[in-house]
Amino acid sequence: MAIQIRTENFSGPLDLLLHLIKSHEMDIVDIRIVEITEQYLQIIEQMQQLDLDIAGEFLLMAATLVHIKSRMLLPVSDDIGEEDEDPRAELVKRLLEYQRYKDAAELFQQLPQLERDVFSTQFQCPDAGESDNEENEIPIGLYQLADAFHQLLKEKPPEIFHEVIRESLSVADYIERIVERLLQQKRLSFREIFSAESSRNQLIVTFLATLELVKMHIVSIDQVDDFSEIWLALMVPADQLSSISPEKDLLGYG
Amino acid sequence: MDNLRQLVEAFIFAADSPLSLDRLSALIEEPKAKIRPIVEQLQQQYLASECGFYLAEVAGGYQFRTVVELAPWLRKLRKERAPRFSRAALETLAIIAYRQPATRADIEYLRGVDSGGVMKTLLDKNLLRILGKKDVPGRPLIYGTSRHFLELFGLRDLADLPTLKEFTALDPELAVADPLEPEADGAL
Amino acid sequence: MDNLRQLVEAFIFAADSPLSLDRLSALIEEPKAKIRPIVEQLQQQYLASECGFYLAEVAGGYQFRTVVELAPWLRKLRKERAPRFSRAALETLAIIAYRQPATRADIEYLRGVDSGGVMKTLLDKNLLRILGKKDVPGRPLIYGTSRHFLELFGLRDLADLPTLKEFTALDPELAVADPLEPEADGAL
Repeated sequence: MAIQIRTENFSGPLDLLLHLIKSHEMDIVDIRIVEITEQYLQIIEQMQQLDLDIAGEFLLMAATLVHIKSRMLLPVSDDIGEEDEDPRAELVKRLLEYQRYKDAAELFQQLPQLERDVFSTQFQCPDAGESDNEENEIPIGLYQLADAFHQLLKEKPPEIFHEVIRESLSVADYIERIVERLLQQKRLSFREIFSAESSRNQLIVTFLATLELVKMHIVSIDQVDDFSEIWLALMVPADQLSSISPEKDLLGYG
Repeated sequence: MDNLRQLVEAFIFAADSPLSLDRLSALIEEPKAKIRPIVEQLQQQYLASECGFYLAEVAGGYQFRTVVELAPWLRKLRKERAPRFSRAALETLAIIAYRQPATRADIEYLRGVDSGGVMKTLLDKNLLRILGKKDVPGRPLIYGTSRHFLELFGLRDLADLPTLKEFTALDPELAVADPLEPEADGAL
Repeated sequence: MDNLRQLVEAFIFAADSPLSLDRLSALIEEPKAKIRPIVEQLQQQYLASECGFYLAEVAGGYQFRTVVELAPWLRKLRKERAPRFSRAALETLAIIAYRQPATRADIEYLRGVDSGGVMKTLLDKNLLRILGKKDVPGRPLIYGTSRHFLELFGLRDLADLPTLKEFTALDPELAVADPLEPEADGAL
């Protein structure tokens, strides 16, 4: 049979198996295991020839089929007991149940979906009170909690290696950058002045620039409690900044 | 009394998700017994008036929603097409909806494929939620569907899920697992 | 004609901003002359019926809005909402939940921003509690989650929190696909 079968058309090996059973007009509860195994293996082989990335799951099912086939070919021994189970039983059970959820998925697809088939009002009631940054609010659940923590850890990957690239990093440039940010934000936490993707050298230069700014009485440093966040703020009105802007050479960092 | 009706209508209209009777009762400061008949009356009224929307009962609450028949027209309002679910996502959702609480292993046994990625997408879309951990060795996480799932598919509660075809009497245990009463009416 | 009324009603209801006659006419594919009287009729109708909302003419278009007199009531909707968190609150809560006992500095280290305000809110909401002081110079306060936190998230105890390992296992990019294990206890 020259059916074009592609794995991506099937959501998994059970799906493919169901398709084969149906297309060979078999009864799920009475699968002709020899025939179906042959068909299944052929398709798997086709996929390999096409150099498709066959998921291990499809191969696992192939192994299961071959195993069932071999058990069915063995003569039934009398020793094992009267109620010898049909080797296909477990697979049949899985197939039947899978079929059920496949049907359910189809039903879900047909249910009227919000924002696809039915719509609710998008009206943001102004009478309902001011929405304090409501758009940022998220429903909470265990997943959201764990996800929040996970995201934070992902954003703070442990420092691994940094390729050392010699850059001419000028302290004066960094002083300007910090002052510019302080002009926009008024107050910066000590951590904020270091950007996350900074190299080691950049961190050092940023730190030196901060020290310079404090020494020049351009920036003040505050800390509420021991070990709490350190805050930087401008001590000089914006219009006076240009006059005290440091001469680059005078800093002597090169 | 007429004012109460007006208030119920306004609350349901202004809320950003379905309002339950409990919630309505707390907001309006009147007993549920007084509010329930008003809500029911409103439902009748909107149906009878052939209005463009009706008072739907979803996710344990009430919400105005447009009538289904107008869907092809109303889709023109939204620039982005409504996200469609992949077959893998719908299968996974179906398994969890009917079997909850379910572990990832339950789902993967039934589907025969790794389902972590699909589950994560469904969790991100707030259609699933983590219910806790199962009391078996390894204490795997157990999952269920969320309130948002009910809202999205317009279901009153989990008992409102479409009935699944009965299993052949192959396995009596499985037949017992069949949940779900048939839907009372096709109003949704 | 009645269908047209229904369609106009549904469009105005489902739109995310006021719909002008031009827009309505384009969406419904009918001339404005035909739509204007319907809109006017709807306006009359909603006013006469003393509904909780009315068809307002705003910003060059039409929109359903709640009746102005009910505003004091409707404000309660925002105040008494189901708990929803800002990203900052959720992050802070997550760090404390997983890292407890945690100091404010621990939290601010991970979040990179001042977190005093958020922590105060969480303390006020009774989701955090102060466990004591840390035995280091400065003796900073140490925080943990409260009983109410467990209730809110439906946890029996802190061991019920999903571990990060379980969590990353869902993400196919981060984890090698788990082998399929049929469930031991035969949940089928």
